[in-house]
Amino acid sequence: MSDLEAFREEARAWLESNGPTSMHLPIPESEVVWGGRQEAFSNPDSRVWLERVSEQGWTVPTWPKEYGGAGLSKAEERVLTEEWRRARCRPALMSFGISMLGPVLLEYASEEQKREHLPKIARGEIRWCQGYSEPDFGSDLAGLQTKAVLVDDEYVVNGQKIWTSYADKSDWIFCLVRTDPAASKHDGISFLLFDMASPGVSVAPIQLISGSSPFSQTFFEDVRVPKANLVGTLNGGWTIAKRLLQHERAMISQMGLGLAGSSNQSIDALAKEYVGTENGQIEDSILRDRIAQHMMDNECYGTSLRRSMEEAKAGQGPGAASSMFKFYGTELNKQRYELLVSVLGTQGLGWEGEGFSEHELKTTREWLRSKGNSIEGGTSEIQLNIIAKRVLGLPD
Amino acid sequence: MSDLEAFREEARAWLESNGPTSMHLPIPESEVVWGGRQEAFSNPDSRVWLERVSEQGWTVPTWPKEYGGAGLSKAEERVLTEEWRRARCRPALMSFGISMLGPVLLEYASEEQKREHLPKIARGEIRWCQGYSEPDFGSDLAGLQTKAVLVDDEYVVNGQKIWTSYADKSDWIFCLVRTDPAASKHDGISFLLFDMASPGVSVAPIQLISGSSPFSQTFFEDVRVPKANLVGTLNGGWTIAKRLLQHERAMISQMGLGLAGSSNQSIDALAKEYVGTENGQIEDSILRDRIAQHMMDNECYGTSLRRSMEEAKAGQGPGAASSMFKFYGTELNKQRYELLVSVLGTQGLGWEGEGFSEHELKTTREWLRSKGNSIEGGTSEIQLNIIAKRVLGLPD
Amino acid sequence: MSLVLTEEQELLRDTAREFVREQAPVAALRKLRDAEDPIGFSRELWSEMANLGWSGIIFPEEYGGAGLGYAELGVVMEELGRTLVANPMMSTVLLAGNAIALGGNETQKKDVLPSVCSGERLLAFAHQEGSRHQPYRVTTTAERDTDGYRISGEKTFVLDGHIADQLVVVARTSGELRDREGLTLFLVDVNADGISRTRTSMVDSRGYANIKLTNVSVERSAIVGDVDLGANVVDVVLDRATAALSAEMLGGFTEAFERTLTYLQTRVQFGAPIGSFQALKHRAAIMFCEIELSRSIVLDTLRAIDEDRDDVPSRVSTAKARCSDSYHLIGNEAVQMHGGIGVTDEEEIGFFLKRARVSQQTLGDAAYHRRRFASLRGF
Amino acid sequence: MSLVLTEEQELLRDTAREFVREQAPVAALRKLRDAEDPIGFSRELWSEMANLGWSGIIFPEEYGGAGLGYAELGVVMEELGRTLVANPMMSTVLLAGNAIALGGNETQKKDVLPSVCSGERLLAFAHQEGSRHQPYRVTTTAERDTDGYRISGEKTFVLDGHIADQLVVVARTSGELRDREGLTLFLVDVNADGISRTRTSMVDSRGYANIKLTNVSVERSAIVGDVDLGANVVDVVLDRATAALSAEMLGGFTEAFERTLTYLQTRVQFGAPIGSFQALKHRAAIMFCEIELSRSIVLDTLRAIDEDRDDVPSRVSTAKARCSDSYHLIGNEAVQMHGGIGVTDEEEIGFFLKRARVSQQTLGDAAYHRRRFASLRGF
Repeated sequence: MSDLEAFREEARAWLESNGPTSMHLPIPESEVVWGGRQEAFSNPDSRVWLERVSEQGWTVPTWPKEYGGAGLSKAEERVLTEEWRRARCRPALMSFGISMLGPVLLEYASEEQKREHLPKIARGEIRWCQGYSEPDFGSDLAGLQTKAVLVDDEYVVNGQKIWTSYADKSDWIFCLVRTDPAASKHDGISFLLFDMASPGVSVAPIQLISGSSPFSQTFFEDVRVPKANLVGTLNGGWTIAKRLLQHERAMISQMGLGLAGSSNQSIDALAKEYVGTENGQIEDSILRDRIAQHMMDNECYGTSLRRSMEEAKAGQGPGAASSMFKFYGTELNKQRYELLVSVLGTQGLGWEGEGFSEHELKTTREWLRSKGNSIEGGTSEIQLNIIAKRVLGLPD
Repeated sequence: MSDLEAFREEARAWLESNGPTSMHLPIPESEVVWGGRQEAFSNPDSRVWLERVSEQGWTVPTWPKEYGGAGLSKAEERVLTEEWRRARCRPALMSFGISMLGPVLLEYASEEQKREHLPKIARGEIRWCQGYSEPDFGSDLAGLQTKAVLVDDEYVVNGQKIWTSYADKSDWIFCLVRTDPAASKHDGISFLLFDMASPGVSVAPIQLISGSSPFSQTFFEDVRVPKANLVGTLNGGWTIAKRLLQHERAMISQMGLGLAGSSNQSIDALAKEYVGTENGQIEDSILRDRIAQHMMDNECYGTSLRRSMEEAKAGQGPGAASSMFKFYGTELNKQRYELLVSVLGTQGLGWEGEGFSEHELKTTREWLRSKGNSIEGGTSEIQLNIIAKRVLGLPD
Repeated sequence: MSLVLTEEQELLRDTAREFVREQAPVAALRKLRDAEDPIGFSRELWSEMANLGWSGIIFPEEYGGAGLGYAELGVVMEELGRTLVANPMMSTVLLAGNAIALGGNETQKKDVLPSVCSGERLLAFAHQEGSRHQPYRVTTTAERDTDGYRISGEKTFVLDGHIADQLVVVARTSGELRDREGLTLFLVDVNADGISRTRTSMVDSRGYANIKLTNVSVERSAIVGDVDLGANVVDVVLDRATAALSAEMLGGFTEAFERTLTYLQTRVQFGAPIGSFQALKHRAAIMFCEIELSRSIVLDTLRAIDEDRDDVPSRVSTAKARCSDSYHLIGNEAVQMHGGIGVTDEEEIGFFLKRARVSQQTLGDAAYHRRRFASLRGF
Repeated sequence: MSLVLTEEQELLRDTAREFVREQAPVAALRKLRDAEDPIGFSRELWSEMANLGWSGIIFPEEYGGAGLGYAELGVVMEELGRTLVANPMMSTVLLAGNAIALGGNETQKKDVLPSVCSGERLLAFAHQEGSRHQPYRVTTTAERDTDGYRISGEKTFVLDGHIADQLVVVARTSGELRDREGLTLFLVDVNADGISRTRTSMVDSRGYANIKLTNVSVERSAIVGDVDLGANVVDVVLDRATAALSAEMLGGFTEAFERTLTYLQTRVQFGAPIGSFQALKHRAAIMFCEIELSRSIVLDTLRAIDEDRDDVPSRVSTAKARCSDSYHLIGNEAVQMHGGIGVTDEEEIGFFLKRARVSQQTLGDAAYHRRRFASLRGF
C-alpha cells in the first residue's frame, strides 16, 4: 500500500470516529464557524469539532506543524479533501486568516510573526479582516491614503478604509498603509497588522441592496501599532498586497461553481417544478436552452479549475490565472442567479414575509448579493485589465 | 387640394406614363446603373429611364434646378419616394456622387465647382470614387500621408489610397491629401477633386473573402491637379471630410433595414422551409426566438430611422445620430446574415457550383461580404468612440 | 402620427418631470419602504396626480377623464418611471379601470370611472395565477348559481390588490385550462364574503397581493363584458397596460443611464474620470443605442394604440421585449459601473435594478413577448 | 487522467506542430483551393501523416494502428486545426473507419482498417440528409432483396464523399423517419451500380459530396453491425468524431486568436498599437477566458472517451457547443480586429472564419448540442 493510500485510510478512520453526526453537511448559515473572540458556537458541537480538527492540524493541513498545520503534501491534502467530502463532514472553520493572510505570512513574515499569528489562525482564535479599499481608491487600490507615521517605535495610523468584510466581527486587521507619501504610489505602501480593539479604531457597517451588511467602513484615528507588526519591508507592502489579492481571487473563484448554494435543488429541477414540463422537458424551451448553457459553462469552469490545479502541480499554467477565474467565476455566479430568478418568476422577487417560501426569499436576496461579486475583490474590469496585460502581453 | 397632393398626382401620372415596365422592381444586380463613362447599360431601357428621370431633375430631387435637381422640398421628396415605391419603379441611378459628394459640394464648393460637377453627377455622366483611407491610416484617417504640393498652379499628388470603392470603374475621385506636413494632423489636410484618367493614377483591385472585388488600392505618382480643383480652403479639408463621412454613414445605415436583399423571402419564411414547422411554428424554438428578436430589432431600427428624420425636420435630434445608425445598422446586417446561414444549415455554406441554389450561394457570399460592413465607412469601434465623445460627452 | 412630441406633449412632460422630482423623488419610495407603509404609495400624491388629470388621462371626458391618448399617457408614465414613483396608475387606471372602460356597460362605467378619475377609488386586476404571466391560463372558476356566480380560486401578483376597493377578477366560466374562450370578467367588491388578501412584499417596494377567493357570490350585474368572451377585453387591456408599462420602463432605464453617465464623468480612479476608459465608453455607447431604439418603439406603440392600428399587438410585444432587455442590461451595467457604492442600499441606483427585474417579469418577460410576436406573425 | 499533457503527448504535439507548419500551412489550403484540386487535400501529405501513424492513431495495433487514445488523437487534431489542414481524418478515420472498428466484424476490420492505417484507402460516412445534423432522421431506405438489400436515398454533406473508395451508408431498414431504432449501416463500394456523386464546393475549401443512391444492391455481408440497431454504432461514432472535431476547432480558434493578438500588438493607429486600446483589450481578455474553458472541456472529453466514462455523451455535447460558440466569437472578432485587411482574401484570417462556420454546422451546432445535453440530463 502506498503512503498515500495509508494516509487515506488513516484520514477516513479519523473522520469516522471523530466527526459527530451533528457536524455533517448541510450546514445552516447560522452554524458556520468563523472563529475569533466573538464566536458564539451556536451549535455547541461545532466548538468540539473545531478543537479536534485543529488539534490534528487539519484546519490548515499543508502548513508546517510548528504553525498549527499538519505538514501535509499537496497530494495528501487532496486525499484529505476527498475523504472529507466522502464523510460529508462540515468544514470546521471558515477564515480569511486561512485563505488570504496565512499564505502571505508564510511567504513574507518573520519567524516571530509566524509563530505569533499562524497558530491562532489555525485554531480559529483570532478572526481577521482586510483593510484594503478606501472610499476614493477602489479599483485604484495603490492610490490609498491611510497614513502610518513612525513615532517612538510605534506606527500612528490615521485614515479610513471601506468594504472591510465583517470588520465588526473581527479581532485583527491586515491593513495597507502609506508610509512614504513622497514615493511613487506603489513604492510607499506598507503591510501592517493590528488589533481592532486598539484605541482609535471604529467601525460602521454598510447595508447592501440585498439587505445584508457584510461590509463596513473602518475609521482609524491615531491608532498606535507596535513597529514589530510590520510585515515584510518598510514601503515594500505592495508586493505582499498583490500576492494576497491572488489568494483572495482564488477564494472568490470557487463561487462560480454554483456550490450547494441556498438550494438543494439544481436549476433544472427547479425549472421543472416552477415552469412545468412537456414530455419530460422543461416547458419553456428558451429557458431550457439557457439552463443547459449555464450548466455546461459551469462544468467547463469546474474542469478548468481542476486543470489549473494540475498544471500548477506540474509547474505550468498562467500566473495570472486567478484573474481569469475571478472574472469568469463571478460572472457565472451572477448569471446563475439571474437564471434562478427567471425560473422562479414573480415568486423569485419577494423581499420578505408571507407569500414566499424561505428558499424563494433567500434566492432573491442572494441574487441581489451576487451583483457585488464582480466588484468586490477587484472588479471584472480590473481582472480583464490584468489578463490583457499580464497574460496576453498587450501594451499599455 | 393641397400643393403636396397636387404634386403627388403629378408624380404619379409621370411615373405611370414614363416608367417602362422593364424598369420595375426587382432589379438584378447586373442592371443597376452607376453611370459614368464606363456605364454599359446592360438593359438598354435603363439608359432611357435615366435620361427621362434626370431630365425631370429627379435623380437628385432636392437639389436646385440649376445644378440638375428639381428643387423639391423635403416634403415633396417624401411624396416622390412614396410614389416611386408605389409604382415599383427602379432607381434610375446609384451614385456616390449623389449620396456623398453632392451634399458637401452644395455646402462647401465654389459656384463654379458646383456648376461644373453637380449636373454631371445628376445626369450620371461622371462616376465618383472616394480617396480616403491609406494602408497605415484606416481608423486613424486624419493621419493620412498622401501629399499634394503646389507647383505652378497645379497640385502634384503622390501617395497611395486603399479601400477605394469601384476605383476601377470611376471617372473622378474626391481625395483627401496632406497639403501642410508641418501642421497638426487635422490642420494640414485638403479636399481635392481629380480625374482618374490623369497620368500617374493606377488602380489594383482587392479581392475580398466573399470573392468579390468592390475595392481597390489606388496609387498616385506625380499626378497633376489644377489648383481650381481644391474644394473649400487650403488645409481646411478635414471639416469637409468629416461632413462627407456623416453622409456616408447615413447611406450605409440603410443596410440594417434588411432591404430586399438577395432573397424575396423573409427569414421566417425561409426558416419554415428549411427547418420545418410544428403546429405552424418554426420547429427549432431557439431559432424561432432568435428570428423574432432579429425582426423586432430590425423594426425598431426602422422606426428609429423614421424618428430621426422627423426630429431632424423638427430641428431636434442628436447630431452624431449617423454614428449610431452606422454602428447598429451594420451590426444588424451582420446578424441577419448569421441568422440566414443558420437557417440554411449546410446549404448556406456553399461556395459555388452544383448542389446549391443560386439564392443559397448568394446568401453565403453576402454573409461573408457583410463582415466588412462594420469596418468600411468607419469601424464599429470608431462609431462607438464618436457616440461616447460627441453624444454622451464622456471625457478623453 | 409623428414620433416627435407636440408642444402640448412637451409641456405635459415638463410639468410631470417637475412634479415627480419635487413630490416623488426616489427618496420618497425609500421612505415608504422603510416605514413599511401599509398602502405602498402616497394617497395624497395620488390625489394631486388626479388633480393634474393623470388618473383620467385616457378616459372620456363624460366619465370625468381628460380624453387624451396613449401618446400623452406615455409621457406621464415615462416621468413616473424616472423616479420610480409608486402609484396606482397600472392597477387602477390601465388594468382594472381599462377593463371597465373597454368592457363594462354604461352603469358600470358611470359607477366606477368618475371615482377613479377623481382619485378616490382604487381598483385591482386579479388575473395572474402562479408565478408567471400566461393570460389564458386561468383555473379560478366562476360557477353559475341561482342569483349569479360563485367564484373560487387563487390569484397572485395582484398589483395594489391589498388596498383596492374593487377587483376585476378574471375567472373561467367554461373551457379548458389554457383556452382563450371561456373567460369572464367580474367586478367584485373586496369586502365580499370569501375574499382574503395577503400583501406580498417585493423587491421593488411596490404593493402587490395574493388574493384567495372562496365561493365568492356575485350577481349577474357584476359581469364585465360578455360571458365566456372575457379574453376579448383582457387582450386589449393587457396590450394597453403593457404599452404603458414599457413607457414607464423607458423612463426608468433612461434615468439609470443618465445617472451612470454622471458617475462616469465624475468618479476619478487612476487619476482620470472612469468615463475616459475606453471599455466603459463603448459599453455606454452601446447602451445609448439600445435606449434610442427602445424610445422609438415605445413612442410608436403608444401612437399605434391612438391610431387604432392593426399592428398594436405585435408593436406592444416588440416594445415590452425590448424594454425588458434594455432595463435588464442597463440596470446591471449601472450597478456594475457604480462599483462598490452601486451595491449599497444608500445609493439609489440599486432601486432601479430592483424595479427593472420586477417590471421585466410583469405582464410577460422578453421571451414571452418574442414567442407572442412570432405567433402573431405566423411563424 | 490528468488534463496536463504527458511528456509523450508533448512530444507528439511538437512533432505535429512542426509538421503542419512546414508541410501544410494555411497557404497550402489556399493553393488547393485556387487550383480547384479535384481531391481537396494532398494525398502525398496524407501518406506522410499515415507514416507518422496518425491515420491509425486510434486503431488497434493488430489492424495496423498505433493503439493510442483520444488524448493523443486530440493533440494531433488540434495542430491540424491550427493551420486548417485539409485532410481525411474525420471522414476516413473518425467517421467511417470508426464505424468499422466499433461496429464491423472481424472480416470487415481486417479488410478495411489496415489500408486505412496505411493511408491507401479513403472512406466516407454517408449519413446526413438535408441541411442539418439530425442523427436519426434517415429517409434513405435499405429494402430486403433475395440476395441482400437494395439501398435508395440521397445523402448530403458527405465529407470526402467525392473521393472515398468506400462508403459507410446509414439507411433505414425499419421504423419511422425519426426513430432511433431501425437504422442499419452498410459498407458500400463507390463503384457499385446506382451511386452518383456530386462534389460540392463549400466555403471552407474542403471536400464534400452529395451522394445519390438508386437501388444500390449490396450483399448481406455489407452490413456493419446489427440490422436495425445501427444507432448503437452511430451514437458512439458521432460522439468520438465530435470530440475530435472539437479538438480541431480548438486548434483553429487558438491560432486565430494568437494571430489577432500579434496584430493588436503591431498594428499602429493614432500613434499607438491598437492593442493598447482598452475596449479591444477587454474583448481579447474575454476571448482568452473562453478559449481556456474550451481547452479544458476538450481535454477532459478526450480523456472521458479513453476512460470509457459514462459522461462521454454529455461531455461531447458540452465540448461541441462550447467550441462552436468560441469559434464563432473568435472567428468574427479576429476579422473585425484585423480591420479592412481582415476581409481581404489575401490575409489568411478569413480562412479561419470560413472554417469556423462550417465546423460549427458539422455534426450539430451549439443549439443542437444544448438540446441534447438537456435531454441527456433529463430536463
